[in-house]
Formats: sequence, C-alpha cells, structure tokens
Amino acid sequence: MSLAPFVTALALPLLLALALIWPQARSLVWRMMPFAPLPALALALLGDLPMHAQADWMILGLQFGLDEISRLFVIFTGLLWCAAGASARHWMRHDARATSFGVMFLMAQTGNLGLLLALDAASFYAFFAPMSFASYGLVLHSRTPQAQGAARLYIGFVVLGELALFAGLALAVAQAGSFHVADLRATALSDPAVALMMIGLCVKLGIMPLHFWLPPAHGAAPVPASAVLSGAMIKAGLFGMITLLPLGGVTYADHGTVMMAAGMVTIFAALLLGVQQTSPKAVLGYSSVSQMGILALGLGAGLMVPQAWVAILPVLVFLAAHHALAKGALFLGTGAFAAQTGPAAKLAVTLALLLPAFVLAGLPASSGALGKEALKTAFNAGSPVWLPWLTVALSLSGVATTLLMARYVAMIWLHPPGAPAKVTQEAVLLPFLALVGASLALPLVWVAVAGTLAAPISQAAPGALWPVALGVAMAAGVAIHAHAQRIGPAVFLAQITAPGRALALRADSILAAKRRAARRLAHAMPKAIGETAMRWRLGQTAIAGLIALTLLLEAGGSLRGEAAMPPAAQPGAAHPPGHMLPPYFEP
Amino acid sequence: MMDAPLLPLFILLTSLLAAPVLFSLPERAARLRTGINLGMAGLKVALVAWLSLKVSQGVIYDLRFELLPGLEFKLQADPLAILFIALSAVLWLITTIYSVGYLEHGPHRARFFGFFSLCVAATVGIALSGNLFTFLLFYELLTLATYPLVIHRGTAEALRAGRIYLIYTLAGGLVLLLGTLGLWVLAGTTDFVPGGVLAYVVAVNPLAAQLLFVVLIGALGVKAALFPFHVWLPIAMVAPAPVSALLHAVAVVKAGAFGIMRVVYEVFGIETAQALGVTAPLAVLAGVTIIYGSLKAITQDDIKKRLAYSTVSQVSYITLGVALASPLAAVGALAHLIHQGLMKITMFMVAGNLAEGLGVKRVSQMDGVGRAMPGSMLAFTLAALGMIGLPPLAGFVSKWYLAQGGLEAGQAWVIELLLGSSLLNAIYFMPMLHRAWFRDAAPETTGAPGRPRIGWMLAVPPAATAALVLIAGGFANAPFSPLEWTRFIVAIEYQE
Amino acid sequence: MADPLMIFDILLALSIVALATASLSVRDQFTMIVLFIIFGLLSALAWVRLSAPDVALAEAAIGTGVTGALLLKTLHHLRFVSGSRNRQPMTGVAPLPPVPLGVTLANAAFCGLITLGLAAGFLGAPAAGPGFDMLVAEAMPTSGVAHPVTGVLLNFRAYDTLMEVVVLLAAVVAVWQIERGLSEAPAPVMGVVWQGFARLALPAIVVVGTYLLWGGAEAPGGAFQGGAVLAAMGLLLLLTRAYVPQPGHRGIARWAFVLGTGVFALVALLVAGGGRVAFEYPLEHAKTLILLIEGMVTISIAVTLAALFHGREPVALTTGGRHDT
Amino acid sequence: MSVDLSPITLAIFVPLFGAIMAFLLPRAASVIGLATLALTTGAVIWLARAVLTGGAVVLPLGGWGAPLGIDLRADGLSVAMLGLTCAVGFLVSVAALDSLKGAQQARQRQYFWPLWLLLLTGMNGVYLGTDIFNLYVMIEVIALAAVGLTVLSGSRAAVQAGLEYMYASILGALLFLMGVGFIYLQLGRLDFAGLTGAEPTGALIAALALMFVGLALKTALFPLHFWLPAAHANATAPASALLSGLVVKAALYIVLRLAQYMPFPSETLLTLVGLMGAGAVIWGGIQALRAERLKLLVAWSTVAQIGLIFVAFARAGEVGLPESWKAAALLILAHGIAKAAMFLAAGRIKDEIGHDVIRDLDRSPIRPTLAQFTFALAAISLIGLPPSLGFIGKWSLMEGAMAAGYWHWVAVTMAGTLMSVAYFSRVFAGFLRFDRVRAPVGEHQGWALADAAPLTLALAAIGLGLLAAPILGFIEIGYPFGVAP
Amino acid sequence: MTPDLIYGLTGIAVFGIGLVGALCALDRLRRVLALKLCSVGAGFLLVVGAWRAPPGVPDPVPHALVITGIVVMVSATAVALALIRRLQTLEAEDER
Repeated sequence: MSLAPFVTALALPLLLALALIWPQARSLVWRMMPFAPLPALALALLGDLPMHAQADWMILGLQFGLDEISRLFVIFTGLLWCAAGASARHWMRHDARATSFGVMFLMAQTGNLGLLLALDAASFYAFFAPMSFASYGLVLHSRTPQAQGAARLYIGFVVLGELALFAGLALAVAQAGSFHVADLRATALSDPAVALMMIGLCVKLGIMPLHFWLPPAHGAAPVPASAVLSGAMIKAGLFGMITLLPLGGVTYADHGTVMMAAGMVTIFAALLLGVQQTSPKAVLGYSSVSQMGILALGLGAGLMVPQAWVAILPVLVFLAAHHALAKGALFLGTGAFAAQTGPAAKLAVTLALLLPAFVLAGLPASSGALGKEALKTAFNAGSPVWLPWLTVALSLSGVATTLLMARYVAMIWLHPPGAPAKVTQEAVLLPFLALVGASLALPLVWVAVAGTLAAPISQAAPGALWPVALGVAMAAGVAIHAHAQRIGPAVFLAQITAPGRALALRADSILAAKRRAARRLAHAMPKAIGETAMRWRLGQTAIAGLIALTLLLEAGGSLRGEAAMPPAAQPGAAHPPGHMLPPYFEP
Repeated sequence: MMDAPLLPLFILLTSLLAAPVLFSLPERAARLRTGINLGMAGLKVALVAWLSLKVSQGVIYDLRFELLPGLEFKLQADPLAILFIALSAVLWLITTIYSVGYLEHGPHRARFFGFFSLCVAATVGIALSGNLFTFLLFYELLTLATYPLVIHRGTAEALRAGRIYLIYTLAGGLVLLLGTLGLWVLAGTTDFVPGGVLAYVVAVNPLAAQLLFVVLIGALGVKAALFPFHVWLPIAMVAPAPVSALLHAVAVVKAGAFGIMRVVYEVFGIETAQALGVTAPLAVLAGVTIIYGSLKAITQDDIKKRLAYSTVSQVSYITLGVALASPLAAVGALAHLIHQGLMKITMFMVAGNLAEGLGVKRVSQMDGVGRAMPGSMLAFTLAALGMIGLPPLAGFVSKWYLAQGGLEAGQAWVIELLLGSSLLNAIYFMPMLHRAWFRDAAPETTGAPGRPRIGWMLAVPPAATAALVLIAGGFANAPFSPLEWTRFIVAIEYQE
Repeated sequence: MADPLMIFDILLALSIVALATASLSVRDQFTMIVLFIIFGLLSALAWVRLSAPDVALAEAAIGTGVTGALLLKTLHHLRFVSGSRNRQPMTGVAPLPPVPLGVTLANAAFCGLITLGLAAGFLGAPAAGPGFDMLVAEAMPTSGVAHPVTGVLLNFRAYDTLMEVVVLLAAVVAVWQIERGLSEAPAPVMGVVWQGFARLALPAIVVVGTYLLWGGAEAPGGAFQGGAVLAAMGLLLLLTRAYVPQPGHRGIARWAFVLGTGVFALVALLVAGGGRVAFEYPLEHAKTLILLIEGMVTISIAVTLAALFHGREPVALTTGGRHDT
Repeated sequence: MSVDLSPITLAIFVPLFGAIMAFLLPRAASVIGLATLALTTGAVIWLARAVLTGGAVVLPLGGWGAPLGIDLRADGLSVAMLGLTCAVGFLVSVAALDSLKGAQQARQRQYFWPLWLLLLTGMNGVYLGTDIFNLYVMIEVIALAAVGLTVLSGSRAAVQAGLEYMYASILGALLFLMGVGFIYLQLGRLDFAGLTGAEPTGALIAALALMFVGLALKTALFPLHFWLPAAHANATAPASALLSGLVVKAALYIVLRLAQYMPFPSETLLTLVGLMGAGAVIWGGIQALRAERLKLLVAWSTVAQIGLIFVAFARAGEVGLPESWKAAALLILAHGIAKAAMFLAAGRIKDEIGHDVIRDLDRSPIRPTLAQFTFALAAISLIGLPPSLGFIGKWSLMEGAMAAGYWHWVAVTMAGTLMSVAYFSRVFAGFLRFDRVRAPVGEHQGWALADAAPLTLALAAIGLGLLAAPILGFIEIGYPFGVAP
Repeated sequence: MTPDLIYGLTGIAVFGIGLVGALCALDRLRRVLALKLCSVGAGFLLVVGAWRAPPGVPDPVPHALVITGIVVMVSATAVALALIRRLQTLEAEDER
C-alpha cells in the first residue's frame, strides 16, 4: 500500500505549522486550522483495513498502518482536533502570540495523529515526544506565573515520562528483536520493560501518582489547547499501552495489581483534590485524572487476567472516545462560557454544559453509563476477587464525577475563566455545541463506526441513576453547607427557613381558608341539595325515574338472559338455588 | 377443692353485674356504693387467685355459646389470660380504693363507678376471650365504657378529648371488625389456638394473610398507641387521675397490646407470622414508637402528658417483644405487660395526688414536692427508676429479657434501642426526681407542715403498687411471680 | 270493515283518555272535578262494555259519585277558608312553589317511558290468560250465593272484603281524628227545589239501595253498591240540612261504623270449629250468614260514606279549634 | 257449636276487635288497648309454639285454599315479625300510657288506641298474608292508620308531613295495585305460590318494577325517602316509635317475600337496590349530621338504617340471595326494637327538657338520665356495636359481602357505621356536657316508670344479640326462603 | 283490535296520565284526583284481565278486586281530603 495517504495526513498539519512562520500565509493557515486533521480522518473513515505502509528510510524504518483500534482513535482524536482548531481560530485571532500557539498546536496535532498511525516503536516514540514537547508551549502560552509554574511541572514530568518510555521501549525492542509493535505485543516482555513503559505512558495518562502535572497544565493552557490536551493527547498514553504492551497474551499480575490500585486511588483521590480547586479548568483536569483512573482499572485487569483483555479492550476504546468528546466539549464550553457577556447567555451555555457533564458522570443510557456498564460486564471475564470492588468503584466513580462536575459548574460562575477580549461569541460556541452533540450521539454513532467492536456497548445495560442522583444530592448538600459556612449557620438557617416559614404561613392561612370554605361547603351542600330536592320535588321525579329504570334494567336483563341462556336450560341452572321452590309449595 | 367450670364467667360477672347496680344507685348513696365496689373488687381478686391456682394445675376452662351458626362466644382461661386478668383484678381493687378517695365529693359518681365497673368487666372479658370474635365484643365494650370516663368532667375540653378518643378507638374497632370478618371468611374460625389458625391461608394466599395482619395490627395498634395511632392517648389525659391510671396502665393500652399478642401468637402463630415476613416491620414500628414516645415525653411539661407519652413508648416494648419472635423476648414482653402496668399506675396515682394535695400539675411546679409528700414521691421514685430499668426493680427484669431476646433473634439493634430508650427515660424522669427531692419548694406548695395533705385512700394505693414493683423485680424468679408465669405462657405459645 | 262496536270502543276509549287529560290540565278546580265525574261515568260505561256491571256500578256510585261529592265539598271548604268564595283560587291557600320546567319535563318523560313500558308489558301478556273462572264455577254451588262476584266478595275472598271494610273504618277514624275541632264551612246552599227533590227522592233511594243489596246475591249489585246508594241519601240529608249531626249522635254513629266490620269478623271467627276454619260458613247457613253480613256491611258502608262526606266528628265546637279539647 | 280458634286468625282478629272496642268505648281505650296487645302477644306466642313444634302453619281461610281463596301462613320469619310487632307494640303502648296521660292529650288518647290497633291488624295481616292483592288491602289499612297516627298531634307541621305521607302512601299502594293487575294478567292467580317459577315476561317485569318502586316508596328507600323525616319527626313520641320501628318494616317485609317469589331480581336490579341503600346510608347520615332537632336526627337515622337493610339485601348478589335475607331480617328486627326505644327516649327527653334542639341540650339543668341512657343504648345497637342485635346483623351483612368479594358493600357499611357514630355523638355531647349549665344539675334522682318501656326495649336490642343464633334458627323454620337446612 | 286491547291500553294511558298528575301537580286537590285516575287505570287493567280470561263469561274474581279497590280508594281519598281541609284551615289561621 502506498505511503502517500499517511504522509498526506501527517504532512498537512506539519506543513501548516511551517507555513505559519511566513506571515503572508498566516491568515490562510488559521483559516485552514480546523481542517488540518481532515486527511487523517478521511484515511480512517474511508480506508480499507488493515492498512500498512512502510518507509524504511525514515527514522529507524518508519512503518505506518491502521487497524481497527487505531482507526477509532484516529476518528475521535481527529474530530476533537477539528473542533479545537475551529475554536482556536477565533480564540487566538487577536492574541499577540497567536503564531507561536498555532505552531505548537499543529505540531502537537502532527505528533498525536502520527503516533496513532505509527506501527513501529521508534516512530511511535518519535511522534510521541514532539507531541509532548509541543504541548509545553501550549501550556506556557499565557506566560503568567501560574502558567509558568504549570509548564515547569509539566515539562518535568514529560521528561521523566519520556525517559521511562524510552528505556522501556528500548528494553522491549531488545527482547522482541523487532521494532514492529505487533512483535512487541507478541513477546513476553520482561517485567522491567513493561514497568518502564507503563510509567512513561502513565505520565501522559495522568495516573496517580504521576498526575501532578495534569490539572495545572490543563488549567493554564488556553481553552482550545486544554481541550485537545485533555481530550486527545492524554489518550496517547492509553493508546501506547494498548499498542505496545503484550496485553492479552502475558500475565503481569504485579503490574496489574499496582495499576488497578493506582486506578482506584486515582478515581477518588482526584475527586478529593478536584473539589478543592477553584479554577474550573483545573477541576476539569482533575476530572480527567479521575476518568483515567477508570481506564487504568481496565488496563490493570487486562494485565492481570489476559483472557479478559479481549472483552475489555473495545470498552476501553469506547471510554476513551467518550471521554475525549465529553471532556473536549466541556473545555470548549468553558471557553464559550467565558466568551459570553450576558447572564442569560451564560445561563444558556451552562445548561448546555450540563449535558456533557451528565454524560461524563454517567447518566443512564448516556455513553458514560454505557461504557461503565460494559466495563463491568467485561470485568466478569476477569478475576472474581476484584470484581465486586471494581463494580463498586465504577459505580462510585459516577458519584465522584458528578460531584466534580457540580464543582465545575459552580466554579465557572464563581471564578469565571478569562477570555480574549474580542472573541466572536458564536464562533467559539459552534465547535462546543458540535462536540456536545457528538458526545450525546456517541452511543448511537459508535455502532456504525466501530463495527464489531461496538458489541459490548450496544449490549450494555443503560446503567443506574443512583450514582448520579447521589452525586447531585451530595453536591447540593455541599453547596448548601458551603453557603451556610459563608454566611454563618444561624443566618443560613433563618435564610433557608424564611421561604418555608412564609410558605407555611401562607399555606396555613390558605388551608384555614380552604378548610373553612370546605366546612361551609360541607354544611351548605347537603342543605342546598336537600332543599333543592325538596323544592323541585325531585323525590317525585325519582319515583318515575326508578320505575322506568327498573323496567329498563329488567327488560334488558331478561333480553340478555334469553340471549345467553336458551329456554331449554334446566330450571336448576337457570335460577340460583335461592329460587328453588319452597317445600311448602311443592305439590 | 370444689371444681367450678363456670369460674371464668363468675369473674366476668363480678364487675359486669356490679355495673347496673351501681348505675341505679342514687347519687347520694355513697356508702353503699363504696361497699359494693370494694366487695366486688375483693371478690374478684379472690376468684382470680383461685382460678390461677386451678389453671396452674392444668385445669382447662372453656365456655362456649353459639351466637351465629359456627360463630361462638367463647371464654377460656389459659395462662396468658390469667396473666392479664390477675393484673386487672389486683389493680382494679387498688384503683377502686383510690378513686373512692379521689371522687369523694365529686359529681356523677353513680355514672363513674358504673362505667368503671363495666370497663373492668370489658378488660376481664378481653383477657378471657377464647376467640377474636369474643375479643371484639369486649374490645368495643371497653371503648364504650371508657368514653364516659374520659369525658367525666363534662367540660368542652373533656368532650373534645372524648370525641378524639371515640373517633380513634371506634374507627380502630371498626377496622378490627373488618379484620375479624376477614379472619372468619379466610380461616373459617376466629379461635385463638397456640400456633395459629392461618397456616393454610398463608400457604395459599400470603397476600391476603399479610393484608389481614396489617388490618388486625392496625386496629389493635390504635388502642396499643402504636405510632402513628397514639394521638388520642395524651389528649385523653383530661380524664380524672384514677381513670388515667387504670386506663393507661391497664385497661385500654394493655388491651391493645394483649390483642397484638393474641393475634401474633394464636391467630397467625409466631412461626407463620415470621414466614409471612410481617414481624420484622412490626418490630421496627414498635422501635420507632419507643423512641418517638420518649422524645415527645421529654418536651412535655404537664406531668400527666409526660407520663402518657412515656406510656406510648413503654407499651411498645410489649409489641417489640412479641414481634422479635424469640422466646426470651416474649418473656420480656409478657413480663413488661405486668411490670409496666404496676409502674405506670403508681406514677399516675402519684400525679393525681400531687394535683389533689398540692395543686401541682406541671413538671416545672414540682420543686420540693418530695418534702411535702414524701410517701407518694417515694413511690413515684421507685416507679420511675423501674421505668429507667434500674435493678432490682421490675422494669429491669423485662428490659433484660427483651435485650436477651433481641440477641437470641439475631437483632442486635434491639440492645441499642433499649439503651437509647433507657437513656431517654432517664432524661425525662430524672429532672422530675431532681426537682422533687433536691430543690427548694416554691412558696405556694409549702403549706402548714405536718398536716397530711391527702387521705389514706389516696396515699395507700400508690404505696402498694410501688411495693409490688419492688417485689416483682426483686423476687422475679419466685414461683407465681409474673416472670415465672410468663415463662409458663411462652412455653405454650412457642409450643416447646 | 269496521265493526260499529269497535268504533264505539275506540271513541269511548279516546274520550276517556281525553277527559282524564283534560281534568288534570284544566285550571279551574270546579271544572276539574266536573270533568273527572264525567270521566268516571264513562269509565263505568266502558266497564259495562267489558261485562263488568258490578264494577261499573261501584265505580259510578262510589268511585265517581261519592268521590266527586267529597272533592266538591273539599273545594267548597277550601274556597271558604281562603276567603275567596267568588274568586278562583288557582292552587289552594298555600300553593307549592313552582318546579323548574326541566324537572316537570323529566317527570313527564319518565311517565311516558313508563306508560310505553307498561303498554309493552300489556301487549306481551297472554291474550287469553288463565283465570279463576273454572275454580269459581266449581265452587259456586257451595258458596251460598248465585252471583259469582258476590260469591267472591263474601265467600271466596271474604277476608279481603273484611279488610276492605276495615279500611273504611280506619278511614272514618282517621278523618274524625284529623278534623276534630275543625270549624266547618257552611254547607253549600241548596235551593228549595233541591230540598223538595231530596224529600221525594229519599224513599226511592232507599228502595233502590235495598234492591241492589238484595239483588247482589243473584245479579249485579251488592253491599257496596247498595251502601253507596244509601250513602247518597245521607249526603242529600246532610246537604239539605235535613239532618244535622249532633254531639249526642256520636255514640250511635260509632256503633254504625263498626257494625259491619264487627258482625263480619264475628261471624267469620265463630264459624270456625268442627273442622271448619275461619270464614268457612256452614253450607246450610251460608246464604243466611252472607245476607246478614251483607246487610250489616251495607249499613256500615252507607253511614261511613256519609260520615266521610260530612268529615269532622260532631262535637260541640270551641273557637279556634286548633287544639285538643 | 264449638268454636275452634286458631292462633293465626287470632293474631289478626284480636287487634281488630280491640280496635272496634277502643273506638266504641273511648274512655276505656287505654285499658282495652293494653289488654288487646297482651292478648295479641299471647296469640303470637301460641302461634310461635305451634310453628316451633310443627313447622310452618297454613290456614286456608274459608276452607277454599289458594288460589281461589286466601291462605294465611305463618313460618319462622312471619312469626318473628309478628313477635317484633307485638313486643315492641306492647312496650310502646306502655310508654304511650304515660306520654298521653295529660289532660291536654285526652283527644289524642282517644284516637291513638283505635288507630294503633287498626295498624296492628294491618301489620299482622301483612306478615301472615300470602296473597298479593290481600297485601295491597293490608298496606292500605296500615297507611290510613299510620297517617292518622302521624297527625295525632294536630300541629301544622305534622299535618303537612302527614299529607305528604298520605300522597306517598297512596301512590305506593297504587303502584303495587297496578303490579297486581299485571301479575293477574300474566299468571291468572294472585297467591305467592303462583309466582314461583314463572318465566320473566314483559307483564311480570312491569309488575316487578311497579311493585318494587311502590314498596320502596312506602318503606322510604332513598331517594324515595322524602316523606319520612318530617312525618316521623313531627309525630308524637309513641306514634314516631311505631312508625319508625314497625310501620316501615311492613313494606320491607313484602319486599323480602317478593324477592323470593318473584322469580327474577336480576343482578343489575340487586345492584340498583344496593346502590339505593348505599345512597340512603350516606345521605341519611349526612342529613342526620346536620339535623338540628333530636327527633329529626333520629328520623334521618331511620332513612340510613333502612338503606343499610337494603344493602344487606343486596350484599351477596343474586347468587347469595337465599342467605342475604337473614342479614336483612336481623337488621329489621334490630332496627325495629332499637329505633322504637330511641324515639321513645327522644320523646321523654323532649318532654322533660321542654325542647329537642340538639345544640341546647347541654344548657338544660334537667337531665333525664335514664332516658339519655336509653338513647345511648339504642344508639349502640343502631351503630352496630357488639353485642347488640344490630351488630350481629351488620356482621352477617359484611360477612356475606366479604365472602362474595363485594367490598363496596363492606365499605358502605363501614362508612355508615362511622357516620352513625358521628351523628349520635353529637347528641351524647349534649347529654354529657355540664359546663354550660348555670343552675345546679339535677341528675339521676332514681327510677321513673315512664322510662321502663324504652329502657326495656333498648336493653333488648343489645341483649338479643346474644340470642342471635336461636333467633336465626327460628326465622328459618318453614324455610321461608326455600333453603333446606 | 279487540275491546280488551283497546281498554287495556286506555287503562294504562289513564294510569300514566294519573302518574304525571300525581308527580307534577302542585295543587293538593289535583294530586288527589290524579291518584284517583291511577286507581281507575289499575281498575281498567284488572277488568280487562277478567274479560280476557276465558272468552265469554268474565272472571268474577278481578271484578271483586276492583270493587274492593274502589272502596279502598274512596277511603284513602276521604282521609287525604280531610288532611287537606285541616291543613288549609291551619294555614289560613296562621296567615291571619
């Protein structure tokens, strides 16, 4: 197969990035920004699977290809990049450092798409690293002290991760004797190799305790960048594990245990940390961490029980897509919210934001819930020891996410994120809404897109409402508590009871009036009826009416009786026992 | 010794026949009335003693009289009946003495003592009922006989209380009628049989049986003041003190609790009821009532109302013990039937004495009353400590068995419930004792010292019942003590 | 071809219905009563046509004659009481409040439905149903009378007849009770001619009445018809003031009222014995006993009907009259 | 010639002769009346013994036998009704001695006895009759005598009520007569036996409709009750007791009999009957709740109770009809006794206090304790609390309804019970409240002879509940409803 | 069209007319009269029945019944009229 489509797919963003350096081309490039991932998308959507192309000449022998899994990754990642690009075009229009942003953005895009298409370890790494480092620029973009701190942290972790990944890959390749990922997957890699790769990839994925960089970075980056950081790029970690590790073939019980434990800790620790954040985007960041914990659970289970991997894998892909779309929508929505000026518009955006928020939290029948249910089902194939815990953890993660989302919604109002001065409101709104729609439609579309891999999703139960409901209730409780703390409990008590008291007073008076009225009515009604009946002499009418009614009833009854029972029926059957002839009358 | 198969009937008639005689005596014939009252009460105690002896020897009393085809008026004296009958007979005697003193110059005495007798007759009838139908007859009679006692004072407030009482209890009676009919239609009999009569119905139509249980317990729960049907009880406190004492210690609430026992043990049968899954909700309801009653009691300032809510709480111990479906809990429940009666009647009589002698009707007025009326307050103190559950008083014994029963049934929460309830008991009784003994008297309650404030007829009865509280607890394991008798009954009901 | 008799039947039936309607719908009460009397007479005629002369006689004499007289007397009283002798009181002294038209229409509609239903039931009944005639024919020889209707009245269903007399007795007791102490409207003024007529008519009426009574055994007639005719005599006497009831006559009046009932009941009771039950007259005495009963009953009926016409018990009146005296 | 008196004839003729004598000898009317009642009661007891030993007694009057002649027949049910009538009648008569003793009531006394004895004749005739035309004559006897009793007091309200009663009575009787005509047209005979087994043709349906509504009108079944409250409330006390306790039962009894012999009270008609009964229970209860005068309250309670009897009648549907009559019969007996007691007691209270305005009962310093007690006892039976006869009746009613799965009738009964508690407790509050009296209250000064009769009745209403089984057993003698034991 | 049919229907019509009157009439006298019409209607029915029973000789029993009915009705009418008279007098006295 020709290499050309792959090259096109990767070259377009790369070339656009390069073109930005040329000032005359900038306007065109920015206009092209949303369309940069299109070749890759087209490749994934239209190409025949499996695809494979080789360019031995590049790096250490570049190999590109697409299989069912990576195709799906390309699709949702590409979509997200489109939306983010569309958003970035307006977001950055009047930004002083727009060019640098554009370059970094496109570079990261190239890396991201490239690693998805790469089929050998070297090229994977080769795309992985630029993506990570380009993102540094995105994080640092605003140059505020906060951004600088976040970027410092980020780059530290990136370096650590890259080192580990590199070492791991190195070992793995050595053991496998091949660069090809398929070979890596087919080899029983040694524990350290797997461990090192896992560390490297987990940094990207934000699994605790390697998550520290993630929330500040996502908080600091501009909105479109956050969206891709959180939605697309961290999935590279997942993709890396899926594609590099010999999952489904070899048992790594210790790794799996650690992974799973880390995942579980991640889910809830991220909640605890997240609810303390005041920046809405940081809250979203923690939510991402928390969500990645779920993925870690799946990965851990796959490491521990290889035979379960077949069931788990499609679900993980689905969850990745779900998170990418929903989280991307939330980040873009944050921007859209910040761009709005009127309270009504803000309220409307908030309402729209609630949709992906609930999807993320796992409202029944949404992609979040379906994914979790499917994951539970998949876990059934795994270790029975962990199963109850996993199930509980998954359910509770719904609660946790709901709480985080509540915190997020509260925070976008209390600490509104900043927005560029002259951003076009509709323009940033559209990509957001598109992602919301995509996120909502995901369960439906997935079947069409993923083919056989969609089976666990389409068979999943719609999920339970209680985690979300519980989360909402807890959030409400927390909100009330916070409010009470702020204004003092006594005042708060007075405040909350005031409408109740007023209502009770009103209700009392209304009820009393109603009761009086009812009593009056109860007294007056029989009197009125009685007197009317007397005055109109309805009793007389009743006489005639009753005769007529009896005539009708009996005539109708005898007609029916005749129809139902032929006259030949035995007298005993025709008449109930009460109508038997009394002995006295018997002849 | 002479054998008298009609003995239960005689016991019933001692008070039933006294009633019309007392009604017909003119208002002024006070001496004669007192004589008849005390004579009949004494006679009844003697007859009951004889009856208990015979029953403990294994004599079976069973009187039947057909009212409708297959439907019998049936009196039977089984140990459970004896338990209740003995309580009412003894307390009737004591309360009669008390009420003679209490109403010495009051109006409507003919009416009062007539209905008082009827009320006791109804209680005895309830105890002796051999089937639910007979039970229903006396249950309704009890309602009717107590109504005039509740409204005895004839004030607007008393009439209002009476109306509420009547609405609750008659509606309860009507529902009981429905339940009895349901039982009759479903099971074809309404007899009380240890082990129950509904096993077949439960097997065939469990829903109907569950419904029947709800209807019957709901109906009986009205008199047993089970939450949320307890509303009438505190309101009915407008009645004169002896009425409150007898009604709320013995007759009305105990009739309800006794009925619940009969229904659970001898209509459904404890095993059947358990299989039906209805005992656990009942236990929970009883637990709720226990806590609710105690909490409400804490907030009452009126002494009688506080005692009334305490009754709401305490009577549910009996229901709880029945519902726990363990023999030990049953022992506790049955013993509490007696013990609570003794303790509560003491407290009500003392409350009446305080009102009569000192005009004290509220807890906040109780400062220093211990010095003004030491005897009465000593009795009150004993009863209150018993309620809280201090050993060796009667209340301790029943609570102990209830707790043991809870463990036996695997319901550990009962222990926490009992501890909580005891704590709450302490919270509402201790301040009363503290005020009575450790505070200085308010000027209006200290009159001329040395002069007895109440006659002996008011002073002796609470002292007697307080002594019984002490004895019932202290000699709980002696033969013929309530506890021993209770074990005897439980062995029958659990068919061991 | 139309049978002339049938045309007569149809015309008669139509006039009966028309008169019934008219008498209820005419506004003036006097006209109403007069129309009713004509209606009653035509009904009697119809019953003659249906071979029921006894019934026709009774209807004409009692159902129409006495009832009409009672109605007229009451109307007179009402007009006197309401002080509107010459005006036309439409609905009496204290008329009932009017009823909404809808209710009246509903009443009428229901009645129409009922009439239709009854007509349907009637049309569905057997055209020649079983009757008592065979039984009566069998029993007649032992009844003591020759006329079947009289046989039924005084023998086969004598119990009914006794109770019927009891009804009359109850009526007169009730009327006396109701009207006690009621001041009376002056009797309608009867002209001299009427008084003369009355004197002349009286003996004739007595003869006719007795004849009816006697003839009842063999031919149409009997105690009730005879009694009614005799009562007519009483009415005339009362109307012409030829006889004015006095307090002193009460005793005899009471005896007269109960005479029929008493004798009838006594005979009925006393014949029992020797295997016979009450009302079972010994065959040999049947005719005598029946005649005795009939005679006594006739007297009672006559006096009772006259008393019913007169109304109140003859007592010394006090003013006011509302209260018991 | 030896006269062979049969108790069955005596039960009718003794009151008839008594009425004649009482009418002829006004001054001795009371004595004659009491003696007559005693004798009639004796005759009924004689008859009851005969029935008890030999089953149903039949007397073909005139020796002809039905269908040509008229039969009198006494079975358990008729004797029970006769017993009710005589016993209640006797006690009411005793009470009447007292309540009509004043000089003011000389005229009332003079007419009370003949009318009452004629009424008794009529009622006994109804209970013994087996011929539907004869029943028509009998209900007319009852109607005239009853109207005479209604207006005994002579007040304008009483006369007005009496006139309405008269119209209703005549119309009811005429509807019945028309029904008789249709039955003759179809069957050619008029005795009960002729009705059994007849096919439901148009004429018989017409007869059924006419007779049912006619009797419902006479027994004041809702919504044909319009005449009753005023008539019963405005009559003098003994008359009210008779009217409410006994007279309405005559028509009820005929309904009970016809339901057996008329071959087709279909399920729908029974439901209609039950609905009318339910309406009576509810409407009677509501009106009793708002009645301002004691006697009016009691009269409305009669409306409700009659409704209950009809509910009892319909309780188990067409299939249960052979059993339903027992509940109805028990309720009839219970209501007859208790209501007579209650009206007498109400009359006593009114006489003593001077008025019967419920709201002001508690203002009176005079408390006729025994009458109040009687009232309460009667109320217990009417409410249907154990062990009264009313309770047993209600028990049978609800048992049948429940067994047949007719929960709506159970609900109606319970609603009716609650309402009766509500309206009677209004009265009790008036009896038992003392804080509105200024003067010292005079209560319970000992026995008064005038209270003896109502008290006896009330105690009987309560106590007879204990004898329900023998009563039921007796009622079934002669298989009035063709049910073999 | 036989006479029994004609007069039977006449009787029913008269009964119906009487019923309307009895239910609707406001004036007391007219109500009594309407009731009397009803009774005549019932009489018609019985007489027709008698005529029908066997062709030729009519059945005497219904005749007797009708005669009884007529007498009963006149008694009832008399009582009703007495009540009306009494009531009118009382009302007139009250008005005065």
